[in-house]
This record gives sequence, C-alpha cells and structure tokens, in this order.
Amino acid sequence: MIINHPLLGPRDAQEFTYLGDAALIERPDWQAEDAHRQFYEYLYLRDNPAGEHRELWFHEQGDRSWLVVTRNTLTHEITHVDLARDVARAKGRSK
Amino acid sequence: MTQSNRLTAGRIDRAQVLNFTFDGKRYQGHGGDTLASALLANGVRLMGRSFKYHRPRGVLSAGSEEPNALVELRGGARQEPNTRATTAELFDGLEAKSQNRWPSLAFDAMAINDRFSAFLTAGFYYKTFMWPAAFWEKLYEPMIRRAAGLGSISFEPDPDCYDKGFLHCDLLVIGAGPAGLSAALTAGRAGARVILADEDFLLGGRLNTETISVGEQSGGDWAGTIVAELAQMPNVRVMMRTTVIGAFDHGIYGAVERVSDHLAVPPEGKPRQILWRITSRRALLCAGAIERPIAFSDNDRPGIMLAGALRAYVNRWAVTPARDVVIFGNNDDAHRSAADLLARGVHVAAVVDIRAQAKPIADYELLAGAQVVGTQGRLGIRGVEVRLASGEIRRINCGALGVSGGWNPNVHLTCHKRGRPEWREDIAAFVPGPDGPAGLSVAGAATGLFSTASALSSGSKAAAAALRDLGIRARALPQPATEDAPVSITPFWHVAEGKGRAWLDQQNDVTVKDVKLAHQENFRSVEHLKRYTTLGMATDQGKTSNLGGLAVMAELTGQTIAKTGTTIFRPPYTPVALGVLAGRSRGKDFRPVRKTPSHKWAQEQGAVFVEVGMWLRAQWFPRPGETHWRESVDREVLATRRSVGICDVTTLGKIDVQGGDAAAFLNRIYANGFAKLAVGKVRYGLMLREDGIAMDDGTAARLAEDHFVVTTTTANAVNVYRHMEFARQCLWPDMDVQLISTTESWAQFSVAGPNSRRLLQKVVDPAFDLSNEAFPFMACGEITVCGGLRARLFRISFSGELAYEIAVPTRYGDAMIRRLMAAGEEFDVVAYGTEALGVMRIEKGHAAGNELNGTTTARNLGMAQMVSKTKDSIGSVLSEREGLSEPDTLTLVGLRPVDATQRVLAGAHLMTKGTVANAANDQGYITSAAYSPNLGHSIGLAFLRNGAARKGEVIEAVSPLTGLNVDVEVVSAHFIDPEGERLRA
Amino acid sequence: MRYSGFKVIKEALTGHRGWTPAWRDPAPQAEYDVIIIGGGGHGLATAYYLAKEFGGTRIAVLEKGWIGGGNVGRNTTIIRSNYLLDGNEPFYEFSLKLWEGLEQDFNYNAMVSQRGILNLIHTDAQRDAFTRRGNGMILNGADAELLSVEQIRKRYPFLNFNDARFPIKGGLAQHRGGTVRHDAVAWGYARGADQRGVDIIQNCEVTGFRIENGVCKGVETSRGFIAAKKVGCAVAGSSGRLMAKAGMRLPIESHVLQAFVSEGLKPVLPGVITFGAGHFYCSQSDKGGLVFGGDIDGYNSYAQRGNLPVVEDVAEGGMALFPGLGRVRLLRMWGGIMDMSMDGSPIIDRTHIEGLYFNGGWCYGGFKATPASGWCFAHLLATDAPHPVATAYRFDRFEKGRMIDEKGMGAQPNLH
Amino acid sequence: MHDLVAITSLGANAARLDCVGAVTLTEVPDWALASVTARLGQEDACRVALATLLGVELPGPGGMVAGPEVSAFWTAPDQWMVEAPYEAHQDLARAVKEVMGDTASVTEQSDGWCRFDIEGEGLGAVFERLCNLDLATAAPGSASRTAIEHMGCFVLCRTAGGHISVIGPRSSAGSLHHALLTAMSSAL
Repeated sequence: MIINHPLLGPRDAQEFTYLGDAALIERPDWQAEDAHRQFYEYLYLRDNPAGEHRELWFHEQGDRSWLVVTRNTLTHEITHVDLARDVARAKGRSK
Repeated sequence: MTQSNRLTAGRIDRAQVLNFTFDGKRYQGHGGDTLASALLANGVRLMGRSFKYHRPRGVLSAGSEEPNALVELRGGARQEPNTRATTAELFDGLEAKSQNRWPSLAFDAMAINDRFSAFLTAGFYYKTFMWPAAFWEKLYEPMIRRAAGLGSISFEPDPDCYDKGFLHCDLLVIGAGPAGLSAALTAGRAGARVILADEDFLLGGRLNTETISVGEQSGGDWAGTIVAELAQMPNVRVMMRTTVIGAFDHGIYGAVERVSDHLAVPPEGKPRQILWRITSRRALLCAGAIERPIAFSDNDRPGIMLAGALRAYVNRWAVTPARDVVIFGNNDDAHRSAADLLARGVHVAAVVDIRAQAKPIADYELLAGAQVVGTQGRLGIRGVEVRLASGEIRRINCGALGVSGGWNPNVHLTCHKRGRPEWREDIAAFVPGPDGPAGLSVAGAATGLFSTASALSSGSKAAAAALRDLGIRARALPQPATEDAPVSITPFWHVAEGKGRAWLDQQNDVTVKDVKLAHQENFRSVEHLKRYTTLGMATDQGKTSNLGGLAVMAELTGQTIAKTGTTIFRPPYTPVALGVLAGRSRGKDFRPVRKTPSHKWAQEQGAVFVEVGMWLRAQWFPRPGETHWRESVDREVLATRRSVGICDVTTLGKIDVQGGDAAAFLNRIYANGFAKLAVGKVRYGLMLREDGIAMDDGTAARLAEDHFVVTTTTANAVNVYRHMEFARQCLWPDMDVQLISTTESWAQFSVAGPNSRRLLQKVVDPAFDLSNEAFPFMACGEITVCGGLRARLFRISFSGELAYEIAVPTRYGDAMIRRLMAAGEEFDVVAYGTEALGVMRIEKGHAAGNELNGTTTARNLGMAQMVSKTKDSIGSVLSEREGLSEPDTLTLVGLRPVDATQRVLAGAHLMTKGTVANAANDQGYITSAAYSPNLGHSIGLAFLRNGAARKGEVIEAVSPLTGLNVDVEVVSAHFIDPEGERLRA
Repeated sequence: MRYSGFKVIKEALTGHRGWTPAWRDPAPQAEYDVIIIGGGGHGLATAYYLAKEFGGTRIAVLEKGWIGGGNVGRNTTIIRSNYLLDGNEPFYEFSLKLWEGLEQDFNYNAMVSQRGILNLIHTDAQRDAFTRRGNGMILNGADAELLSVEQIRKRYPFLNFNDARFPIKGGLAQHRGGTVRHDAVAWGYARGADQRGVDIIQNCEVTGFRIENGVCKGVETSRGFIAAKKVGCAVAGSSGRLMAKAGMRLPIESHVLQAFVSEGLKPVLPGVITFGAGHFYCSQSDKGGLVFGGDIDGYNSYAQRGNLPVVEDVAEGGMALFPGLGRVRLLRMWGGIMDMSMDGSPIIDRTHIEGLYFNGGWCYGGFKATPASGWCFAHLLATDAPHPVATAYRFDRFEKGRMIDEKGMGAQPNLH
Repeated sequence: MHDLVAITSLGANAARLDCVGAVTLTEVPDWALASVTARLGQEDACRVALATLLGVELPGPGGMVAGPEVSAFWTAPDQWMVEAPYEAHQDLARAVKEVMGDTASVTEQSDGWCRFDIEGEGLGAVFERLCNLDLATAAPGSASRTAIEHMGCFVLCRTAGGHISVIGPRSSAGSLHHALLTAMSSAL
C-alpha cells in the first residue's frame, strides 16, 4: 500500500506502524462520573466498518508523525490523510 | 544425437549447439530453445507422469500454462522440482530428470493406480481409510504421501543468492506481445516512464509464433524492431524474463526477474532472481490469451497438445512432435495451425472440426462436423478415431494431435483484487470485468481482441488513455497493415462419446466423470467442484482446465457458464521461488545485527554473545580454565558483589524528553508521580498500557527543569517511544514536549559493587564530587571524564549494589570500557554479561521481561501503591477493573528450595502442599530462576496467588514437562540486602 | 448412506451410480427452533452437535454463499492444544480430543493427521515461557514435550543449525497436534447434520434481525423472513458486519491473514513446525504442498487478500529457518478475514438480546477450535449455560478486566 | 583535552573505503549531528534562529540545505538535523542550543548514527535494490528517512545522481555497510 503523507507525499505503507480506529484520539476524561465505562468503550469497542475507516498509522521509519488515514477496508482505497495532531486539535484536545 | 524433428527456419540460433541431458540421456539443442522444444526436436514426446494415476504425459503447451511437462531441473543443491520444460531456457550442460515415477519414466510402477482408477474417483479418500482409526497416521497416510507430491527437493541450502528491489514508473506494461509493444512504444515516445515486462526471453509474444506479417516485416522482425527502439529510450525499461506475479494495492505490482536461470551458475555476486516491487501510476495488462483444450476420450496421450502450441513449436522453434499430425477444433484458429504446419512440410493427416459448416483455409483434408472419439498409443499417440459427420468411424494414424477449444483471455491479474471476469458469449470466453484493480487497464487478446490488428491498436489507445489520466499527452501510433481476422467459434467442451476417460485437468487427473460425480453428490458450486475434485489446484492452477470443468458443471446443472462463475484467481500468476521472496534476508543476514559499543573489546576478551532482540550482547566472559558457563557467571556475580563489576547496558532504550511540559507529560505517561522530581535526580517509573497492565519500567532522570532522559527496557524501547509519540501527538497535542530516541548515542556502562565509587573516581574528572553526600543514591548529572570528555552519570542500581551508570559518546565506548577495566585492575574488576546481570537482578528481586509479560499488573508486581489515584495517567482508570484488583491475585514472591541442592525451574507451576498437581489447583508459576552464588543455592521469582500473605509457606513447584518437582519456601523477592543498605552506601 | 471402503468398492464396480448428495438443498421453512447463521466449520459443527448431542430438532444453517467458504476453506489446517492460559487450554484440549474421534463420529475421512507440532525456541526467555506453557498443558490433561536441539536436529536435520541469526535452542512439541483436511471438516459436519435433519440453506444471506422488545424473533434474509426461537451467529470474519445489524458493537476488529501453499513435493516435513524468531510456520499437505503462513497484515480489512510485505516477511522467516526452501515455489497465496478480538481469545456467549447468541472472535485460531466451538455453542444454545470448558469466553470480560491474553499484547488486535 | 581515542562505527581506527566498479562506498565518521525541535509556540522563532545559524533558508519536508559551515535536513514537523564537521564541532548540540535558546529543544546525535557516502555512476541501480525511494526523480537536496534491509536510515541526495549519503543507526553499522556493499556488487 501507499500512504500519501500530507507533508512527504506518497510513501510505502511498510514504513508505517498501524494502530487502529482513529477514535483512540478521543481519550475520555479520567474524572468523569462513568470514567470506567467510558474507558472500557474507548479502548475495546472500536469502529470496525466494512467500508470507510478512519485509522491511525505511525510513520515509524519516516518522520515519526502519527497520521489519520481514511481507508476503505473492502478495497483498501485511501481517500484522505491528515496529521493526527491536527485532527486531535480539531477535536478539541489540548494538553 | 540427431534432432530428427527439427525443421528449417525458426527463431533459434543454430550456430549455438547446446548439450543437455534428460533422465541421463544426452541430447543437443540450440540457443533459443526451451527444454520442451529441444526434447521435441529430439523426438521425445513422453516428458512426465500425472499426479494421481501416473499416466504418461507429454507437453501440452508452449508456455507457462503447462500442466504436464514438469521436470526436476539441475542437480545437487540447485535441484528445482516441478520446473516447466516449456519455460526452462536451454543452456549448455542443462540436466533434467523426470519426476513422480519409479523406476523410470517409461515404466512407472505407480501407474498401477491407473488400473484401479474406478476405485480412486474424486474424493474417494473422504469415504474410506477410517478404520481402524490409528491406521491413518501409521499406514494409509504415509502411503498416500509417498505416492503424492511431484518433484523432490535436495534439502540442501540454496547456494544461490537473491535480490529485491523497488521500481517506479508512470506506466507498467505487462506482456510484450503486439498489444504490449504497441503500448510501450506509444508511452515511450510520449516521454512517460515506462516499464515493459514479459516472462519470455524473446519479446514479441505470439508475433514470434505466427507467420503473420506486420507492415512490411514478419511479426517477429517487427517485434525486434520495436524492442530495439524501446531499448534506446532512457525513459523505458525493458525487462525480459520478468513475470508480473501479482497486482497489489495502490498500483503496486510484484515482478520476478529471472536474472541467471538461463545460465548454468549465476555470475559471482549476482543474484539468481530479483523480486521487484513496482509502484506504477498506471498499468496496462497485455498478457494475451491462453488456448484451451477439448476433453475427449484418452485425450492425454503424449503428442496431444494445444493446436496453437503445435504452431508455436513449428514457427518459433522449428520443431514438430511428429511428421503426421491431426488437428481437432471448434474454431477458425485451429485451421491456422494446420496451414502453418503444412507450410513447414509437416503432413496434416486431417483437420477435424466439430462445425459442419467449417471451411478449409489450406490444402488439407477437412472433416467437418466430426469429433475425435478416441486415441491410441501408450507412451505416445499413434492414431485417432474420428466419428465423421456421416456417423462412420474413421481411424487416422498420427504422431501428434493439435487440439483447440478456443482461447481464454488471460484475465488473471485483473482478478487479484477479487474482481470477477465476465462471460462473453460471442467469443465463448471470460473477459476482464469492470472491477479490476484501480489504475489497471487491459488491451489486446487479454480483453478478447484476438486479431493482431486489434491488439496493436488497442495497446496503443489504452496506453494513450492511461497517460492522459496522468496529464501526459501521447499520440496513438499509426497502425501497420496486419492480420485482422474475426473470431469464429462454436463453444464445445467435451466429446460425449468414447470408451476412455476424458481428461480435464491433466496434472491432477480430473476427468469429465469426476465432475459428474461431484454434481451427483451436490458439490456443485465451482468452489466445491474445485475442492472436491482438485480441478485446477495443480501447479498450473487450471490455466488450461478450469473453464472446461466448470462448463461441464454448467451443462449438468443447466445453468449458464456466466451464472456458474469461476473460482478465484490468486497470485502469483505463475509459481515463484521462495528464495526470491526472501531476498537477502537469510542466514546471518535474516535481520540486522546491533552491536554494543564494547563489542569489539568483548570479542577480544573471548566473550560469549547472545541475541537479545536485534542486539548481540556479551552473555558471559569465560576465563582460562573455566569449563562450564556457570563457573564464569558465578565468578562475575561474586566479584561484582565483593568488589566491582562492569557491564555494557547501552541496549536499554533512552529517550530524550524536553520541553516546558516535559515533567507534566511524564506524569501522564508513568503511573507514579514525576511532576515534582528534582533536577539532578532519577526516579524509578512504572508505565501502564491504557488497559492498566504494566507496559514497561525504567528510570527517568531530570537533567534540567525542561529536560529528562527516560530509560526503557531493551525489548520495549521502540514500543515505548511510539507510545509516547502517540500521547504527545494524539492525546495532548498542545503540550510543549519534544521526544528524541538517543539509545545509540551513548555508550552506557553499569559500574556496580562496593568499589564502584572508588573506581569511577579514577576516571571522572576531579571537578565532580562523587561522595555519597554530593552524589547520593538516585542522583544524576552531566559530568566530564578522562580530562574533559562530556559524559552523564546516574547513580542507579539494578544489581542492588552501590552502583552507577556512566554514559559517554558512543564512539568513545570502546576506549571507555578499556579505561574502566584498567582503572579497576587494582580492585580486581570483572566484566559481567547478561547472565550475571540476570542473576543479580533476581537476587535483588527486580522485575524484568519474564515478569513484565504483558499480563501483569502493578498489583501483581507488588507495586499497587505506585499507581497514583490523584492524577491522570495512562492506564490508571482501567487498572481498577475488578478482575485486575482482586486481593488474592498473583503476587511477586521469592522462592528458595527447601533442599538447597535442588533446582528452582522457571516455568514450573506452583501447588499448595498436599494438593493434587492439576490445573484446578494451580497457584501460580515461576517466572525467573537462577543459581545464586552468594546464597549457595538456587532461587526463583514467581507469581503466587495471594503471595504476599504466604511468606514462610512451603509449596510445591511442579514441572511435569521436565519431571522435576521441588518443595520451595515462599520468601521475600529481595534475596540480597532487602533493606537496600548497599545501594545507598 | 454410510461411507466405507466396502461401499467405495461396491460403487466402483457398479459405475458409481449409487452415490447420493452429501447434503440436501432444502428450501427454507417459515420457522425453526434454532437458526445458525454461518455455514462455515463452526456453524455446521454447532448444528451437527445440537442435533446429535443435544437432541435438537428443527434446526437450520443459513449460509450466504456456499458452505465451507469462509475460513474453514482457507486456513492452514493446523490442530493443536498448546495454549498457555487456563481460560483457553481446557477448551482447546477438548477440541483436540474431539478431533481424535471425529472421523468415526461423523463417518467422513477428514484426514486428521496427528503428526505433531513443534514450536521452536530461540532464547532463554522463550524457553522459560514454553516451559510454563508445557507444564500448563500437562496440568490440563494435554501432552507436551520439551525437545533439545539434538532431538530437533534428528527429526529436522535440514533446519538452519549452522549459520542462523537466531539459533535454535530447543522446542516445545505437542505430538498429538497435527493437520486436518480443512474442506472435509465442513463437508463432514454438513453431511452429518443433514443426515440428522438439519436444513442447510446455501445462498441465503441474513440481511437483518427481527428484534421486538429486546427479544430476537428471527432473521430477515435474501430469501425472506425466517422465524426462530433462538438465533446463533457463527460468522467469524464477518462478525462485526452481522452483529451491527442487531445494533451491537463488538470488541473485535477484522483483519486479513494470508496463507500460502507451494507446489506439490515428495515428503519434506513430517509435522508442523513453527519458527520462534520470525513469522513462519509450515506443514505439508497429503497432496505434497507445503502449507505455510505467518503474521496478519496488520490493518483492518475485509478484502480477503493481502499485500507483498507480509508475503516477503513469511518467506524471509522460511528461508531463515530452512534454507533448502529457496528453490521451492510458492503456488498460491490467499487471504481470509480474521475476527481479531481485543485479547486474542474468542467469545461464545449470549448477547444482551434475548434469543440471540454469539460465537466469534477466533482470531487466527478458529480452525483447530471447530469441534469444541460447535459443541460448546450447541451447549449454550441448548441449555442457556456455558459449557464448562468455555466459561471464560464472555463478552463482559473486557469490562471486568478478565482478559485471556495469551500473547500479553493488550487491546491491540493486530498484535495477537 | 581528554585522552580517549574514538573508533569508527565499523569498529576501526580509520574510515572504511570500498569500490565496486566506478562507485565508492566511504564510511564518514567525522560529522557531528544535533537535532533541533521547535518548542511549542516557538516555531517561527526557531526557524529564524536556525536559519541564522545555517546562513541559508531552512529546508522544508523531505529537504536539506548546506550552509557555509553547517548544513541541515528536515526530519519531522518542526524538527531538523544539523550537520557539521566533527573536528570543529565536538559539542555541536551545546553550540546549537546556545544559538537556539528557548526556541528549541536540542539533542546531541553525533554518536547515534553512522554515515556512508556512495559516489559514482550508477547509483540508481544500487539504490533501487535497497529502498523504496524513487531516487530517479529525487532532486539533489532531498532527504528522506526510510527502511533499508530492516534498518531505518536517512537517505540524502547531495548531488544529482552522483553522491548519496546513507545515515543509519550506529549499532547496525556493520549490517548497513554489508547491505550497501552487497547491493553494489549485485547491481554494478
């Protein structure tokens, strides 16, 4: 596979390490009332669609960026790639 | 040694005479021959035996679709089983043997199977061999296995090397027949980066096997002209002997280049083959078509081959399998074979065409509306029986029979991403469907355009269209005048009449009757048909047989062929040597080696090395007179605890953590607190995964307000770094923190033992005070050594002794170990390896990889109190789940044998005394064990249920696997210096 | 019809006219007691045992394509019970025992071949872990033997003992492990179930569940609604897709695992062998092909095909272990969809919807589990209680922190 | 001045030199490296400071530039690796940090890496057997990190087609050298 890195252009997917569902960015609040339940769902109940999937890839043999890749799990077609950091900020994550 | 069946002309180099042997017999051929063409030239028709019935078989095809003529090529360690004689390029000295026969090819004792074929029908083995049950492994299966299989391997290491590589292009053209050449030329002239790949060693495809002219030239000459032009273009790479084996994601194609297979031995340093991973922006499949046979009674005798193959042998290789030939077909192309054979002086005894309205195109006898209903000849065909249109039977003598059931476009690669081909009634063939790989288009015969003219024009147009997508302007080529015959075919799959069996899959011996039986037993889906009868599962993957089989099934079910469908085409297009898929990654080069900075020195000391991940580390340093590893290890441990020892600990991961939020960041990464760690101090840290399980442990040293150095275990260095980057970029993107892996930048040595300070004082520059007051336990700092070399010093201890870790720039690591050892001479310093390191950490009760096995919690490790509940850190929430926080859970304890002479064994399970040793009574397991030279007996670390409360209890360590049961006493895991006085000294 | 050597001879002498369909192709009835969704190995085994062992009647198996077309039709055929954890080992040992009597039980020769499996050891830590595992196996009633390098050399003299990057230091053998002719397992169960009245309905795709007030009443299919008192799902690989139709999210990801077969060869390997320093395991089929595989590709996929890097990785492992493989040719590569669960272990459990039961999450260990999975799922469907060897395979183990994590990789499905 | 003697990444006292045909493979031990990563919110200031240090415009993603004394290549978002002759810059990180101040985190990397330079005709044929970078279209001044025989390496095109530096993990210098030399023998 080829991942079109937002900064570096097309790169061999072999340079990357896969993590999974991009919802892993959305880590729950540890102090929430139902933090236990939220963390369980966050960690264990991930999106697993047969179709478009937003997922995290780490450019381990490259620039060490985490990317959010939108990829179709039936065809493996990749339609969109973002820096995960930008996605995280857009989701309101800060520090 | 006469080549009795060699004709004139052909695209071979007669000046080159090549000697070769087949089954020990000597023959001669010419440059440009394949093994098959050379054998045919020498009058050899019998080349192999079938898989199941050991039927005598000859060559069926002239290409990589060959099911029958499989040989063991070469000898010794280079022996290559199942090699197709039709693609093996002849070289001087080639040796080949027939296979799957005993004692000889002409007389094969296993052919007895054929006599019992009535009992050995499709799937018979599923219905028998069940009694008695134990006989399967002992009797039936070994018998079946010996009979099955095809060629054999040498078992010796492959002496040749292989390479891998990566190529990039705008347009990959697969196949260099008329369509492919035309496409490559179009794209090449447009300036695009083109790769043209073809499996053959002569480019031109069918142009080399036909008598068709293109413009003013013969087809073969035209191909040669085009190839020459392409070879001159810097933007075009022409790759012959290169098979594109598979279509993968995003325009990536795998290709195997057979660099040296046409040579007796690869040139020094050069690979036998190369696996290319080709990244193409567009690809064009011009793979042509493969002729298919018709099944009829006894259609498998040597000498019966595809009509187009017969034509190819005559035209390209100037050989004929016999002087008297019959042609049998259902389409016009069969007649072309007859005409070409006649033109080369081969006697065409008759052309049998199932079509009543068929017309001859040359001077041969045409038997229209007739069918071949039988053949004679045991080791080679002698004649055929033909049912004439009149109903009479006619017997015709012949030494070869050419069969044509029509041509199948070579759709293989279009289906590698699970696309399905579509049935076209007008040409009675499957053509590429609309759902092929993105970026791949198809031209020429592979799309069902069978004439030379349409191949040339479709190739050129498809190339231009593909380039247009990329914004590259290309002009379609002017089309030379050439053959442009329409397809005329009447679909026909098998002759119903006949006494013998009608073979579909000749390698796996699948007959029309087998398909009928599968139908009768409800194995009607094409996949069930394939799996039940083994149709199409042979080394040719059914390239010439699948369609016939499913057509018979369609007849039986009354469904159309389109509805019946095909099985799935899977890569590789043709079989690929495992060696080339591995490339250079074999033997010692399987994975890179990481060497520690003291490697060279350790080697000089005669160290024994051990693989630790990719690292090679010194395991122990034997001294003269030491005959057993334990002697060396015990000495290293004792000397370290008595005085001082030095160990290279560079392999531990080191991560530079900087930034204004570095402390806050580490506070989230570690379960215990890091926000308040003072500058100049080190703290032990436990990292959890988000699921609350221990991930790694190590230390973090605070070199400045905004600068930490984190250490990880050797095994987890990469994972921890990735995890921290995830936290930094994805979880807390606005934290001011920067991470750099610096594992390799520093040569780090542990200097441990009561004399470690005194030793270091001789090396560290005097400006730095190493006294216990100035540099206490868990202190760290940047220092200089040996007169000004920058270094780092950490007062941490894995051994439990007064100890330091000192780090210098890696290039000075070698000099540093030598200096440290020299400085330590007066203290009888020892170097110690990973074994002694392991013994000392077990003596001290430190957890390591065996304990941090991915299922242990802080509670298991006895560190529950370290997991802070007053801050957010990764894993803290889920670490509280009920299954992870049971009070009587497994806890880390120490074990010592009640009888000090007995050995504690890692991997033993723990049982309460007096209980039966079984899984229900299991109380835990021993994770690590060692002989403690300090205590004089074996010791172990273990996870024991409710372990903390069981100190003093004697339990049983059972190991039925090794037959060793030992009574052990539960003790503190800290065998040595439980109060930690030594490391604070 | 009963299969036997005598029957084969009799049919051979009478032109094979007497063979009848191995299973019928009935039209679906309006209602069943139990519907099993998924005509793969697990679904067919469930139906077989439900009818044979638990007295079930009015049972249907619904298959969207052809039976045996999922992972039972495309795995690497290995059976073994060499598991580490107590949550798994009794289950897989139960399965191995069922394999041992399977052919006589369902009167079909699935070629269960107990030629042994050997896991190689390359480091001391691996030896410690395998010792723990082997002891656990024996304590659970299975067999295990720790082999020395010399013993391994005797049996496999052609492995790389001379210039290996990661030398072989020993191995853990399970002699009762081995291989089975995978397709025949599906066919044997199908035939056995069919003979006991189970309706096997091919080309019948489940498009939805009819759920009323939290109770599952039946399934919508491409051939109309079919009512059922109980519905069991056994569609590993497609679990996520199917259960989504019931509104469920699963602790499972779908991944592609590739597998490979070489051209047919005269006998090479006497048993199954697993490289411990890379991703490669291999056995030889009765036909002579070397059947081998390695790691999953590592990304979510329903494509049933993989990519080159993993192919190369597997070949590298193969050549590192057995340098004589260089001139053996890979014949075919394929990919199947794995239900990769969050701890690497399966789920056999009721769902929160009454009448709807789930069997899945088999990762790449589903084939060897087939008999026990069928039996235990049948037990659950028949009695509403888990079978004693499958009590740990619950949905709620993740929320409760009772993971069964053989590899210790945590909630990272592509690493199990 | 300390009295310790350094060894090269291949464990010798002098740099290794190999030739295959007209192509040379040279171990280059005498370059210092330091990574510079902008502090959060200081990205612009960091760029200014680093550009001042280099004396030329900073390279963008995948690029490298050579200043009069020191050069730099891009390694990650807001991160660069600074290169300078080792003799004159034995403590490069400290010197760089002094210039960068609080705008960046600086990490000493001189000893984390080994460097091999390959020069001569036919580098394309060598590198297509090493890594999946399209070096035929790579402009001089391109700097990419990728994998070579399982090792993560920087591949720097110093001149068009004629001079490439491979910077790889120092501990694997032997394996990397072996891979490069083998590819040269195979391809040339």
